Amino acid sequence: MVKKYTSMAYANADDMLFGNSKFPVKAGLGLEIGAGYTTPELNYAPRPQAGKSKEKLIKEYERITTDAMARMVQIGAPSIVLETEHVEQMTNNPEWGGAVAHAQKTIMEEYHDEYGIKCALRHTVGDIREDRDYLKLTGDKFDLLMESFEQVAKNGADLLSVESMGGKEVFDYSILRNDTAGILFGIGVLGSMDMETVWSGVADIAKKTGTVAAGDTDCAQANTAMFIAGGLLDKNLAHTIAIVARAISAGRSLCAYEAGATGPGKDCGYENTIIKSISGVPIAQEGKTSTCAHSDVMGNLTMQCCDLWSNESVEYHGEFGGTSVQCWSESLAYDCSLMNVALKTGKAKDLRDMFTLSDKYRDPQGYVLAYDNAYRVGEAIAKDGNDNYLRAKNAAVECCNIVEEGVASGKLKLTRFEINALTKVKEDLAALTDDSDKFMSDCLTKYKEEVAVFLPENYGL
Amino acid sequence: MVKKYTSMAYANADDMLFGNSKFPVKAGLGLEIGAGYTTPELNYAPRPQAGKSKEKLIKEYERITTDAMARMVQIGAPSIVLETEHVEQMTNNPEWGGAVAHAQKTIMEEYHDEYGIKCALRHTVGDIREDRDYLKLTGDKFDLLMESFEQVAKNGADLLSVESMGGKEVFDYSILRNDTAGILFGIGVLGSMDMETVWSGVADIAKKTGTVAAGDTDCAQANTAMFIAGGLLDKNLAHTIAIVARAISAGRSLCAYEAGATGPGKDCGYENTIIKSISGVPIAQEGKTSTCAHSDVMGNLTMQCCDLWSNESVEYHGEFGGTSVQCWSESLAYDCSLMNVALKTGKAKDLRDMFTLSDKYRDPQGYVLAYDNAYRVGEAIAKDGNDNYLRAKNAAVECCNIVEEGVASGKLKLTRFEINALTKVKEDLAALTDDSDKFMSDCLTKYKEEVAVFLPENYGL
Amino acid sequence: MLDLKLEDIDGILVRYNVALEKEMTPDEAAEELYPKDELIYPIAKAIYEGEEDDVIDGLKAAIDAGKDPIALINESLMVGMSVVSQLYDEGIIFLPNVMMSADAMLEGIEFCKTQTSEVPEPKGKIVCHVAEGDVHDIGKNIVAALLRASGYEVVDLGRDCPVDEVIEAVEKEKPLMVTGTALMTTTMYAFKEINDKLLEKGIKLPFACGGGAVNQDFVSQYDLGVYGEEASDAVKIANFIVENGSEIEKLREEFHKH
Amino acid sequence: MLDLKLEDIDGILVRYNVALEKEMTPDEAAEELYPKDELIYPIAKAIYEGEEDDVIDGLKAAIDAGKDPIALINESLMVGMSVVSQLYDEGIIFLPNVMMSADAMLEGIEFCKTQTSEVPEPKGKIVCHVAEGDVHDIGKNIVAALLRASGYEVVDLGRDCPVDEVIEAVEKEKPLMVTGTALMTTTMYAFKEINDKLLEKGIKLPFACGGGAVNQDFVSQYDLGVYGEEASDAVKIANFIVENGSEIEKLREEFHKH
Ligand code: B12
Ligand code: B12
Ligand code: SF4
Ligand code: SF4
Ligand SMILES: [Zn+2]
Ligand SMILES: [Zn+2]
Ligand SMILES: [Zn+2]
Repeated sequence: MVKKYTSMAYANADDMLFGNSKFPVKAGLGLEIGAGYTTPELNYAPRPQAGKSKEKLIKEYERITTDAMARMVQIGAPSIVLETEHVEQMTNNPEWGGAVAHAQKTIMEEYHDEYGIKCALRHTVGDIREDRDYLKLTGDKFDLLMESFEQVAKNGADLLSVESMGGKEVFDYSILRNDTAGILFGIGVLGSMDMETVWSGVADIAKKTGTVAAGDTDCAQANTAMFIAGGLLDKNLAHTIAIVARAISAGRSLCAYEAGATGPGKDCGYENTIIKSISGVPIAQEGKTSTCAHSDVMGNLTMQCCDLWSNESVEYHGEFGGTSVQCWSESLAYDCSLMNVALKTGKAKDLRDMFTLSDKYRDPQGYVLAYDNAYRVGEAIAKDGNDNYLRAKNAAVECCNIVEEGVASGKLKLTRFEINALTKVKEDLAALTDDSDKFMSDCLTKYKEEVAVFLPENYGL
Repeated sequence: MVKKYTSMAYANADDMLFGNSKFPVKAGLGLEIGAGYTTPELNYAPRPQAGKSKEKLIKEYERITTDAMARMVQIGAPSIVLETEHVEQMTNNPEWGGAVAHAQKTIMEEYHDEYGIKCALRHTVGDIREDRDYLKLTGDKFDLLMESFEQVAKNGADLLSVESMGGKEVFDYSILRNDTAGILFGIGVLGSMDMETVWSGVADIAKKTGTVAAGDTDCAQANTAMFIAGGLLDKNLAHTIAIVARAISAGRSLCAYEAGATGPGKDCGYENTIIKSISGVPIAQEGKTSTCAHSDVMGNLTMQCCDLWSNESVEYHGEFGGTSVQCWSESLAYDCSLMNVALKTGKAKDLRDMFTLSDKYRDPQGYVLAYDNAYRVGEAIAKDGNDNYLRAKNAAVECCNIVEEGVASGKLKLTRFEINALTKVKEDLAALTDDSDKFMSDCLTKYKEEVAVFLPENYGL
Repeated sequence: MLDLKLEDIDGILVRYNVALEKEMTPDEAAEELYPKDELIYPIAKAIYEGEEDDVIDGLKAAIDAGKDPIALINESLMVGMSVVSQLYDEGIIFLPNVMMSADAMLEGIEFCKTQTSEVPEPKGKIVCHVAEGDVHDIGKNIVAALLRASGYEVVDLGRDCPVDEVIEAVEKEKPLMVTGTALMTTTMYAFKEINDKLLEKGIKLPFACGGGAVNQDFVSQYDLGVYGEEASDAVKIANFIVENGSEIEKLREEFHKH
Repeated sequence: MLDLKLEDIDGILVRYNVALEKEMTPDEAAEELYPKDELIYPIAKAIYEGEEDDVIDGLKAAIDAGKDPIALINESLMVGMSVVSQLYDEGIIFLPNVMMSADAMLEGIEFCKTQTSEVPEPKGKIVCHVAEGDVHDIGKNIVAALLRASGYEVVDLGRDCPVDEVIEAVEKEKPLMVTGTALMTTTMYAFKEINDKLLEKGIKLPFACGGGAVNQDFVSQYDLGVYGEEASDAVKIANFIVENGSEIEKLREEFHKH
C-alpha cells in the first residue's frame, strides 16, 4: 500500500521551478495547483473570544472568508486558496469543523459564480491525538481525527491536511541536549511510522469523498528546532543542528505522498523543496510574507519552487488597510503576480535564482534548502528510499557535507559555535550503525529509559 | 531661488532602476540612498492611548525603534530607514517632536555602534496649517511648522518631510464633481505655489542643521483621488480620473526639489517615478508591502524604480510573529534583499520589468505609472517646466494620450464608464486656455464663488 | 522592455470590473426602471441625466396637466432619484452621476415649492459630522451627498467637530439620526463620548458611524452605535428608520454582520 | 544557476553573529572569570565543561583539604555555574552548554549532600507551568532548565495545566514565584484566572509570565503579573526577588520596558 520513493521526480535541480510541478493537482473551483502558475494561500486564526461557541466561530470564519474573497476581486487576483487551521474545538467536535467548511465554501462558491475567481479550501485539522502528558496516537483519538477529516471533506474542504506529531516526545527531549540519535529516531523513524498510518487513513477518506489528500509538515519537530534556533543572534540552538533536523524531516514528511497524498504540501514544511525534488508534488511555502506568524532567515528563498504561497497564519483583526486577512492576502497575491509574470515572460528561472540567492548565504538553513542543495538531499533520501532510518541518516550526512562545502567556498560564513556543533553532529552520525533494526532496538531501550513520556505502543512497538 | 526643471535627468526611461538614482543622498549613520542598493523604510503609528502624554509617546517610539532595529539585526539586514509620521501633538508642540527624534536616534546609534547597521531617521511633520474650516497656510501656523522642522532636525532626524496640503480645498470640491479645471487648479497651480514656499523654508533649515530636505507627496490630493477611486469594483470615482490627478501631481511634488530638496521623496508619492525621471533624486515608494495601510492596484509596479521601500504605516501592536513593526520591517527587508540580489547579479532590469508588468495592465493608474509611460509624462512636464500651470496641463494631456494608446493596444481593458470619464477629461482639457494668467484669473473668480472655504490670501493672491 | 503577450495577461490579473460590466448600458438599464406615466417619465429621465433644465420643463408640463406640485416631489423627483440610487447600488453608475442627479432633484424641489403655498412633508433631518481632531472629510461628504440625494435634509457640521457641537445640534435639530465619520484610530473615541453625553441627556437616537478607522466591533461598544461600511449604508439605515422605527437593536440586527 | 560574487554578499546580508563573535574563544572568556583559589578553580572549570566526574573529583579534593561540603555548594558549584550563566547572557555560549553544566552542578550538589548531615539552605522553590489548553512546552522547558541551572528548585507542572492545579501547587509548595508560559492567544487568559484565584485566597506572590503569545501589556493587566521576554529573564526575576523582595511594583519597575 505504501510505495516508497527510490528515484527523483526531476532529472536536474534546474528543472524545478515555482508554479510548476511534475504532477499538478486539480482542486476546488477551477483551480489547478502546480500547473504553470502560483496562487496565494491565506491562513488566519479567529480572535480569542470567537471560539466560545460554534455559532460565533462560524460567523468569524464567514467574515474572514468574505473579507478575503472581496479583496481578491478588488485587486484582480485570478486565484486564491484559503487554509483553515483548526482550533482544537473544531477537530474534537467534527461537526464544528464540518459546519465551518460548509459556511466558507458557500461563500467561495458565490464568488466563483459571480466573478469566476478560481479558488479552493484547505482544512488542516488539529492533531488532537494526545493526553496532557502523553501522545495517544492510536485508538479512539485516531478515530476521532479521521472522523474530523471525513466531516470537513464532506462539507466543502477541497484539500485535507494535518500537522501530525509522531515522534515528538523523543525529539523534544533530544533537541535541547544535542542528542543526534534521538533527533534521528524521533523524526526519521517514529515520525515516519506515524505518518504512514495517518496518511493511509487520509488518502482513503480523500478517495471516498472526492477530495485531495494534500500533505503534512514536520512543524512539530523541524519547525520547533528552527524556532528554537531563532534569529542570527539567538543562542538556544545552533542553526547547523536545526538544518540537520530539517534534512531528516524531509524523509518523514515524504511519507504522506508515499501513502497516497498528492500535494500541495503544507506551507510551513520548509522541507518541501526536498520533497518536491523526489516526488514532483506541488507544494505550499511561506517566508517573507508570513512575518505575521513568525520570523525566519530565508524569506525569499522559500519562494524558489512554491506552487502555493502562504502567510502561515494571521489573527483576524483590523489594520489601517482593512482587516488583517485582507492585508496579507493582498501582499501574497502580488508576490504571486510577480512570479506569474516571470513564468509568462520566460524569466522564471532567473527570478527563482534571485529568490534563492537572497538567502542562500544568510544562514546554514537557507544554504541547504537552496534548491540545488535541496536536490542533493533529495538524492540522498531516494538512494535508500525503502528504509526510513537509512534515508533519514543519509539526509543528515549529506546536509553536513553541504554545509561544510559552503564553508569551504568562503561564501557561507559560520560562527565557531555553529561549526563546532556541526562537527559534533557529523561525528555522532558517523558513529551510528547502518543496520536499521539495530538502531531501532538500541533507541527503544535508550529512550524508554530516558524519556518518561515515550510510549512505544503509540507506534505499535 | 527656485530653479525649475526643464529637462530630463535620464536620457531614456530604460536607464531608470530601483536602488539607483542620478543623485544619491547620504544620510544618517553610514547610509547612502540611491547609491546602488535599496533599503527598507519602516513607518508606524503609536497606539491610540499612547498620545496621552509626552512621556508615553516617547516610550512608545522607543519601543517601536528597539523592536525594529532588533529584528533587522536578527535577520541580517544591512540597512534600514525609520520614518516617524508625526501625530498632531508632535508638530504642534515642536519640543515633543524633537524629544521623540532624540530618543529614537539614541537607540539607532547604539545599534549602529554595536552592529554597524546602516540607518537613518526620517521625520515627517504634520501639516498643521489649518483651522477647523479653512486652510491657514501662512503666518503663525507656517512659522510653527518651520519650528517643528528645526526641532526635529536639531535633535536627530536625518531626513525632513511633510505631506503638505496646499490646494486641497479646491481639489476636494472638484474631485467629486469631475471638475477637471478645478483639479488642475487645486493641484497644479495652488498646490505648486504652496510647495515652493514650504520647501524653500525646509531647505534652509536642512542647510542650517546639516540634515536632508527629503521631499513631499501629494497625499492630500492625488492619493485622495486614488483612495476614492478604490479597487476594481468601487464606483465612487473613475480610475481614469484618478490617474489624471496623479499625473498633474507630479509637477506639484517636483516643486520640492526645485526649491532645494534632494530626496528621497516620500513613500506615498505614487507620482515619484515621474519625478525621478525629471530630477534624478532618489525616491521612497510603497505598494505590496504596505497593505497594512491601504490597498492599491499596483503593488509590485511601484518597486520598479524605488530607492527606499516602505510599508506606509502600521499601528504598533502584537502579531503572532512579533510586534507589527517587526513583521513589516522584515517583509520589507526581504523585498529589498531580492532587489539587491538582482542589482548584484546583473538582472535588475529584468526584475524591474517584471515588477512593472505585474500591474501595468491591471488598471489605468498602473499603466501610466509604468516607468516607460511615467517617463513620457515627465517629458511633458519638463517641456514647459517653467510654468506650473502649463506643465500640469501637459501632464494631464499626455496621461490621457497614454491611456488611450493602452486601450488601442488591446492590452489595457477599460470599462465603458472609465472610457467615458476619460473622454470627458480630454475634452475638458482641450477646452482650457494656454495662457496661465488667464487660467489663474478665471479660476480665482470661479472658485472664490463656488468654494466657500477657498481663501486666496493663503496663496498670496 | 519586457512585455506580456495579450493572451497571457488574463493569467496574471483579471479586470473583474470589465468582465462584469453589464451587457446593458446604464441608459438602457435606466430606461427599464423609469415609470411609464407620460408626464412622469420625462422628469425621471431628466433627473437620471442630471439635466436641471429638463427637470423644470417636465415639472411645468406636469403641473400644467393638473398634477399637484407637492405630490410631484414624491411621485416624479424622488422616483427618478430612486432609479439613480438603484443603479448606483448595482454598480451600473458611479458617484459623480448620483451627485449631478441630486443637484437636479434639489432644483426640482425648489421649483415645486415656488408653485404652491403648501409645505412639503420633509422625509427627515440628519446631522452629519467628522470626529473631533479628524480632518478627513471626504467620506462624510459622500455620505451627506447620498443622503441629500435620497431626499433627506442634511445638517452638515463639517470636520474636526467638537463633541458638544454635535450634542447641541441634536438638541436643536431633533434629527432622525446622527452620522459620524472617523478615519483615525486616535479620533474615533469621540463617538463614545457623544454616545454618553446623549444618553446622559436622555436622548436616544441612532448614531450611524463609519469611516476608515471605524469597525463594527468598535461601534457595538456603545449603546446608540450602528455601523455602516459604505456611504450608501447611511441611506439604507435612514430608510430603515423611516420604515421601521429607530430601535437600535433592530438596526443592528439588520445592518451588522453577524 | 546564478551566483553572487564573494565580495557582493555583504551588500545583501550581514551575518551579524559572525561579525560580532568575540575575539576570545568561550574557553578563554571562561578562564578570565574562574575564581583564582586553587581548590575552587578546578571545580568551577569542570562545571563550565559539563564534566561531572571532574566536578566530583574536584569536590573530593577540596573536602579533603578541609573545605565544608555545604559551603562548597555556594563557593564552588554556584560560582562555576554563574560563570556559565554570565557567558550565556553575553552570547558567548549557548543553551545546550548551560544544560550540560547544570546537570554537572546538580550531581555535584547531590555529592556534597552525601558528605555531611547538614541540609543546604535552598535558594528557593519555583513552580512552572504551561497554560491550560496549550501544548507548547519547549519555552517552559528552557525556563525550568535555566532556573535549575541557577540553583532554584523547580516544581514543573508540565503543559496544558489546569488553573486549579497551579493554585494547589502554590498552596502546597509555597514557592517564591510561579511562572506561566503561553504560546497561543487563546490560552493566555488562564493567567488572569490564576491571578484572581490566588488573590481570592489572599496569596500574593510574583507570577512571571512569558511565551510567544504573551506581551507586557497583557501581563500588566493583572495584579501579580511580571512579564519576561526571554527564558533567562525568569532567572533574573527570581534573583531579584531573592535580593530585593517580592513587591510586584518594584519587579515591574525593573523588568518592564517603559
Ligand atoms: C486622503 C488622506 C488624507 C488627506 C485627507 C483629505 C480629506 N479632505 O479628507 C490628508 C492629506 C489631509 C490627510 C492628512 C492626515 N492623515 Co490621512 N489619509 C488619507 C487616506 C490616504 C485616504 C482617506 C480617504 O479619503 N479615503 C476615501 C474615503 C472616501 O473613505 P472613508 O472616509 O473611509 O469613507 C468611506 C466609508 O468609510 C464610508 N463612510 C465614511 N463615513 C461614514 C459614515 C457612515 C455613517 C457610514 C454608514 C459610512 C461612512 O463611506 C465612504 C465611501 O464608502 C488614508 C488612508 C487610508 N487607508 O484610509 C490616510 C489616513 C487616514 N491618514 C492618516 C494620517 C496619519 C494622517 C495625518 C495625521 C498625517 C500627518 N502626519 O500629517 C494627517 C491628519 C491630520 C489630522 N489632524 O487629522 C492615517 C491614520 C492612521 C490612524 N492613526 O488611524 C491613514 C489611515 C493613513 C495611514 N495608513 O497611515 N490624510
Ligand atoms: C513548535 C510549534 C508547535 C509544536 C509545539 C511543540 C512543543 N513541544 O512545544 C506543535 C506542532 C505541537 C504545535 C501545535 C500547535 N500549534 Co504551534 N507553534 C509552534 C511554533 C512553530 C514554535 C513555538 C516554539 O516552540 N518556539 C520556541 C520557544 C523556545 O519559544 P517560547 O515558547 O516563546 O519561549 C521563549 C520565550 O517566550 C521565553 N519564555 C517562555 N515562557 C516563559 C516564561 C517566563 C516566565 C519567561 C520570563 C520567559 C518565557 O523563553 C523562551 C526562549 O527565550 C509557533 C510559531 C510561533 N510564532 O511561535 C506555533 C504556534 C504557537 N502554534 C500555533 C498553533 C495554532 C498550533 C496548533 C493549534 C496548530 C493546529 N491546528 O494543530 C497546535 C496546538 C494544539 C494545542 N492544543 O495547543 C499558533 C498559535 C496561534 C495563536 N492562536 O496564538 C502559532 C503562533 C503558529 C502560528 N503563527 O499560527 N505547535
Ligand atoms: S509552523 Fe505554523 S503553519 Fe506550520 S504547523 Fe506549526 S503552526 Fe501550523
Ligand atoms: S498616503 Fe499615507 S503615508 Fe502618505 S501622506 Fe497620506 S497618510 Fe501619510
Ligand atoms: Zn500554515
Ligand atoms: Zn508613509
Ligand atoms: Zn495586526
